[in-house]
Amino acid sequence: MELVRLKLVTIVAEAILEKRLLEEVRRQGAKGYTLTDARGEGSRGLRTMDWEGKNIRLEVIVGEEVAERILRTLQENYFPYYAVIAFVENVEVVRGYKYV
Amino acid sequence: MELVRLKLVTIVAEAILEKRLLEEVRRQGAKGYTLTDARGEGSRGLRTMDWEGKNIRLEVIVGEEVAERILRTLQENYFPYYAVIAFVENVEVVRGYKYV
Amino acid sequence: MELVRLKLVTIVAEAILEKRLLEEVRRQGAKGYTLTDARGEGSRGLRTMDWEGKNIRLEVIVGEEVAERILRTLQENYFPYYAVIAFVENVEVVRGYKYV
Amino acid sequence: MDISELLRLNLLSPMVLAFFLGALAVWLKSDLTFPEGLYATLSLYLLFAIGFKGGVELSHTSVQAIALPALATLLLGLLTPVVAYFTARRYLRLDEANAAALAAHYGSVSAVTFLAALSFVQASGHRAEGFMPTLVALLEVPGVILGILLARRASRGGRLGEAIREVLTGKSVFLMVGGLWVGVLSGEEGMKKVEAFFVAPFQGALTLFLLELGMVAARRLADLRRLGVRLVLFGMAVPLLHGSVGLVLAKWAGLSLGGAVVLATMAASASYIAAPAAVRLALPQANPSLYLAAALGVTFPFNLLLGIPLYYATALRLWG
Amino acid sequence: MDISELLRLNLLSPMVLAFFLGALAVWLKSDLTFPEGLYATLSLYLLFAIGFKGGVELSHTSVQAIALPALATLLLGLLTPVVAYFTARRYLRLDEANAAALAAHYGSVSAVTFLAALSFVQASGHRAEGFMPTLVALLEVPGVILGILLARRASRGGRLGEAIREVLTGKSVFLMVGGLWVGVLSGEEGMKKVEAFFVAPFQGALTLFLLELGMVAARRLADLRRLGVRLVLFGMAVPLLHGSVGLVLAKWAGLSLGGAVVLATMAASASYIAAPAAVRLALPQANPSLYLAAALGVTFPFNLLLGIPLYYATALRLWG
Amino acid sequence: MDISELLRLNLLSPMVLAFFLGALAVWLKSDLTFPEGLYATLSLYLLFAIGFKGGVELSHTSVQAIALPALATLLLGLLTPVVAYFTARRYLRLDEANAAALAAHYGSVSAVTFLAALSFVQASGHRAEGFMPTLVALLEVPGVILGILLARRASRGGRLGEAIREVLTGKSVFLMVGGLWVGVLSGEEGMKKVEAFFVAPFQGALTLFLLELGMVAARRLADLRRLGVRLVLFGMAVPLLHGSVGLVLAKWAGLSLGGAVVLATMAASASYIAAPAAVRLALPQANPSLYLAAALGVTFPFNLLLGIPLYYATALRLWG
Ligand SMILES: Nc1ncnc2c1ncn2[C@@H]1O[C@H](COP(=O)(O)O)[C@@H](O)[C@H]1O
Ligand SMILES: Nc1ncnc2c1ncn2[C@@H]1O[C@H](COP(=O)(O)O)[C@@H](O)[C@H]1O
Ligand SMILES: Nc1ncnc2c1ncn2[C@@H]1O[C@H](COP(=O)(O)O)[C@@H](O)[C@H]1O
Ligand code: NA
Ligand code: NA
Ligand code: NA
Repeated sequence: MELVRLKLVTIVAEAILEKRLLEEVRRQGAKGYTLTDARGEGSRGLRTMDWEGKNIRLEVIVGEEVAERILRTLQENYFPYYAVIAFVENVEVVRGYKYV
Repeated sequence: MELVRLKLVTIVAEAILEKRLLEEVRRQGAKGYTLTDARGEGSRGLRTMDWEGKNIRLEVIVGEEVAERILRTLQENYFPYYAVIAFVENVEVVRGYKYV
Repeated sequence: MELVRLKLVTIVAEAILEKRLLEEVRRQGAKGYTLTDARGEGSRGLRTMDWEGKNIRLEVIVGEEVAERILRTLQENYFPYYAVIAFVENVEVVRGYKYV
Repeated sequence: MDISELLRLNLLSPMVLAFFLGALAVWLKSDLTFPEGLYATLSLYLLFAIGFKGGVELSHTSVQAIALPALATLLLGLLTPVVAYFTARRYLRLDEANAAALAAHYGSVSAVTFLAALSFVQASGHRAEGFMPTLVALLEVPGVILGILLARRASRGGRLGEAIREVLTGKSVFLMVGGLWVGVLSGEEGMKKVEAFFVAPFQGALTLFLLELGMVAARRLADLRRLGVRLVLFGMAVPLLHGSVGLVLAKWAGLSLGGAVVLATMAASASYIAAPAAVRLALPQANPSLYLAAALGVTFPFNLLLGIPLYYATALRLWG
Repeated sequence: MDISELLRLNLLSPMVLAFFLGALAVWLKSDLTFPEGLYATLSLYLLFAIGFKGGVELSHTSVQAIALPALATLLLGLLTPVVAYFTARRYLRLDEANAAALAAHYGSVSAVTFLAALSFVQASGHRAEGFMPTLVALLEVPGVILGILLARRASRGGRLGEAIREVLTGKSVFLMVGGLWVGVLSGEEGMKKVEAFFVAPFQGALTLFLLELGMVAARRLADLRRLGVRLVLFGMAVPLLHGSVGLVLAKWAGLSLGGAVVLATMAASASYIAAPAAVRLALPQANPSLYLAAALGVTFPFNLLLGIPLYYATALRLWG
Repeated sequence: MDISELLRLNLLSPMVLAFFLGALAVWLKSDLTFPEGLYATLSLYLLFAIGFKGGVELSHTSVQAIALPALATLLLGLLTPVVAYFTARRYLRLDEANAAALAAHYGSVSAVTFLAALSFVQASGHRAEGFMPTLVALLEVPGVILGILLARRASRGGRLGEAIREVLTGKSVFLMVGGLWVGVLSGEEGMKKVEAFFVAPFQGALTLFLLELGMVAARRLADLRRLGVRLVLFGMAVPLLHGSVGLVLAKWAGLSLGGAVVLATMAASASYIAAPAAVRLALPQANPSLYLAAALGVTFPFNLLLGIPLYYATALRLWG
């Protein structure tokens, strides 16, 4: 089994940001992503209308450096204005070299 | 990058418990939550009707103590009666001080 | 609190594989699973039609050995033909003895 | 039209056929699934539409006309859970919680079975009173509450008030009663505006719904095999009992033959939309396989296939 | 039919009642929820259907007939955001970003309010010009863009072009304008084919939509309490202002009484479908609670209940 | 009505226009998306409704009337995949798996193209036999199975039986054949009950479906550019070939002009609902971009725009 140790970055954000966040993570070097629809509450309550969907939960598996770049962009350009949460975990990925 | 080490508690439970579980985690000290719809099987098979939805997958990011309180409540008040699974991971959270 | 250290195996794959993957993980020894609908992109772009749904995100909590067996099967029988990603994490599970 | 002809018509309606088609899908292990949300959408639509039609009818019904039938319905709502409870305790030898769970289901009403009865009556050339959907809303609630009350000793104290609140504000009851009020207030004027959405396509939407329901029911059959033949018998005897009581009370309340068959069917039916959710929350220690398999796997198809024609045949004698 | 009768009819239509039923659901803490996707499906359907009907009408409207009304609509699209902006700055003492966000909302149009006005006018025995839905599509866009322009200094530079692009290709505008073109090109022939889907069930679908909208609006009421009474006054004064301007321009453009009431209502209404999304992306520093509470929590029910009959009563004088 | 007029009518139907509107949405990078579940809901509805209407028609068709046309359809189901397979091998120089995958798609049938042909024929004043939907169900399956058989050497052994099982119980085939049975058994009586849901709104629902399909197809165009001009030619030549064979067999089977055009179109169309799923599971080594781009990106619009009028013009000669 060829397991590679990588970072799993999970971002939960208001659904309206979907397009922008996908571009963002791609620009920072992510090779792929997985996205699920979610709902939730945090410090900022409800935000836009349901017509735009609610929250998205975006997962990207990346190397350590890319992970850091993604988090930094989020912190600078999204955290001040939008409802976003982001966190990182260590995961072991099958054929992980594909994703860095 | 200000990453704070916190606990990610994930709870999968029958959808009918949504309202109660959200109150529960809030009461134990969670500042927010993220919820996705899920389906699944475990030791107890299907439970209520589809009209009530199926399973929910509830994630809360909390400090160690709150995590423990949540798990204890689950074990005492929900595990004996309902289909629930719960587990904890370590995650590093951007601006994590907001969530404790 | 009786927390047991187990493996959380997450598999993201094209939705059409749902039935087969569920059989597969069961055959390798998983006692349950949790499944959410997801979408995503990776190295292989879009694959089948939306009518079949998109991606699924399958989580199984298992012991170390079963985790390994599952990953090996995936690598041999699915990775060459289908769009799949799989990774493992350590989690602490309430009443974890139920799942091994 | 004679009864065998009516039976054929009943069996061969698109709704009933769709139910069996759904069961067949499970049996053949087809990968047919309903998209998430479609089942909920159809339920929402059907419940609101039933309530709305009932409300519009009610808006031109006098209090006198409905007073006795409403009383009869309330009596049914009190009697049938008790009958079901003691039958379950004695005959099935269930503990209090499980018997109470069954009581809640058999004490309230299945909206789809109600609709099947209405179609049957129409096809047979009779006519049920316009306010029947009002009675459905009336019968939906007390059974569930009484069931929970019966289990009070069994339940782990406390939460009774919460449970009743949850039944009353639960989406099924809320939609049906809410639709009723919208119907009462907007009347025929309102009906004209939304008829093409809530009335004309109704039976077609019901057909799709039954396709899914057939799949759900078929998945319950495995449970049924495990739970045994006594439960099957229970699921057929209780409707017959309740149906008879329904006919008697309908006669007493002065309903027409058509209305009587519908009321009897309502009494005979077991809820599988509102009751399961309420019971799951209020009586978590009761076994859901038990009550879902009985209500959906036995009683629902039993009423659809045999129950309704039987209540009709009996009513023909009583009213003849 | 006198005005009190019309008011009753307006209040007791299934759509308006459904809106309040939705609010009641929230208030009673019912667990009623719409399945994910149903709200989006209904929006999609309603927007496309509005556009399509407008297009079919347009396909047999001469350029002369629509030229002046279209000009009047464009003028409204330029005037109303400016009025709303300065009212918000002066009276609410908001910063530039928040005032601009409100301007964008009150400068564009609420499709549902438009439809309510259309029904009201029909019920009162008048008739609006067939091309009114065309004007809705025309009024939807400029308000949002002007609002964003007004906030340009406030916004953190750059993204203006992107924001305008996002409004124009945003799904709300795209569906309505797209439906319009499909309607124009396929004309009456096309209408015959799809009438039973896009026209007949329309008001019923709108009823379901309003049930959900009532729930969304009620959840905003908490925000409203926090934001204070000045915002409530703003949410009622601005529509009256805009409605008056709308009537004057309608007169100038030679619209019929029916068309004038509908155009006034369009001007008076605040968008809560296209605008919020566009504003959230272009002006993230504006507070969404503010503009959603005002548009959906105050102005929408205000127009539904009082605004439309008022514009009608005023028009009766002006056209009488 | 002359052909240019028919062509115009065909192009300007709401369905065809919606398809191009969907493509435009992708091209303009609009954020228009269909809520999860709506596409699946519409597919489910359309497939069941097609089957149901076919079944009701079948319920009053004699065996003699349908025997020869059914035989012709089966022959098409055997011939067309073989033709497609060898064309793909020779002309596109594909390996066995990919050629077989294309064969499976071109050997079965696209329900939406079928419906477009039906509308076209009606608009031209002709009439297709009532049992045509029955033939669709008949043509849906053999192509897929034969395709998989053709690839047997290519496929990694084993799973053939499983694959055939999966086609037969797959949701597309199951819904269409299931709807057919419901229609046959419930007949005109059943039709009356559910007409307002399964028949009247059908073309409108199809319009929404095509809006989404246009988006899916447009996303395939990038693939197409990569795969090259030979695939585009293949996607237009094969329908012409199959359409001609279809006309000849229709003549032989004694179908009317209307029926012949529809049968030819069925033969000429390539499945993009049932076939892709079956092929993906049975022939995972085949490249989905290839067969989806060809079937949905080339052949579907080709038939919609040019194919159907061409088969009609040819039929006019043959039947004239
Ligand atoms: N403590 C938490 N645990 C899990 N998810 C959270 C938490 N706080 C916030 N979220 C998610 O992040 C989104 C934005 O949070 P906020 O910016 O705090 O409003 C919320 O809608 C939730 O989905
Ligand atoms: N081993 C497992 N791995 C992942 N999810 C599980 C597992 N076991 C149970 N679940 C989830 O937890 C829910 C309740 O499980 P149970 O109480 O065992 O019926 C199931 O419906 C699944 O969604
Ligand atoms: N780097 C990544 N991070 C997260 N999810 C991914 C990543 N790469 C691929 N995926 C998911 O795995 C699926 C299959 O990937 P692939 O086989 O690379 O096409 C995609 O559709 C995504 O949902
Ligand atoms: Na009952
Ligand atoms: Na306005
Ligand atoms: Na074909």
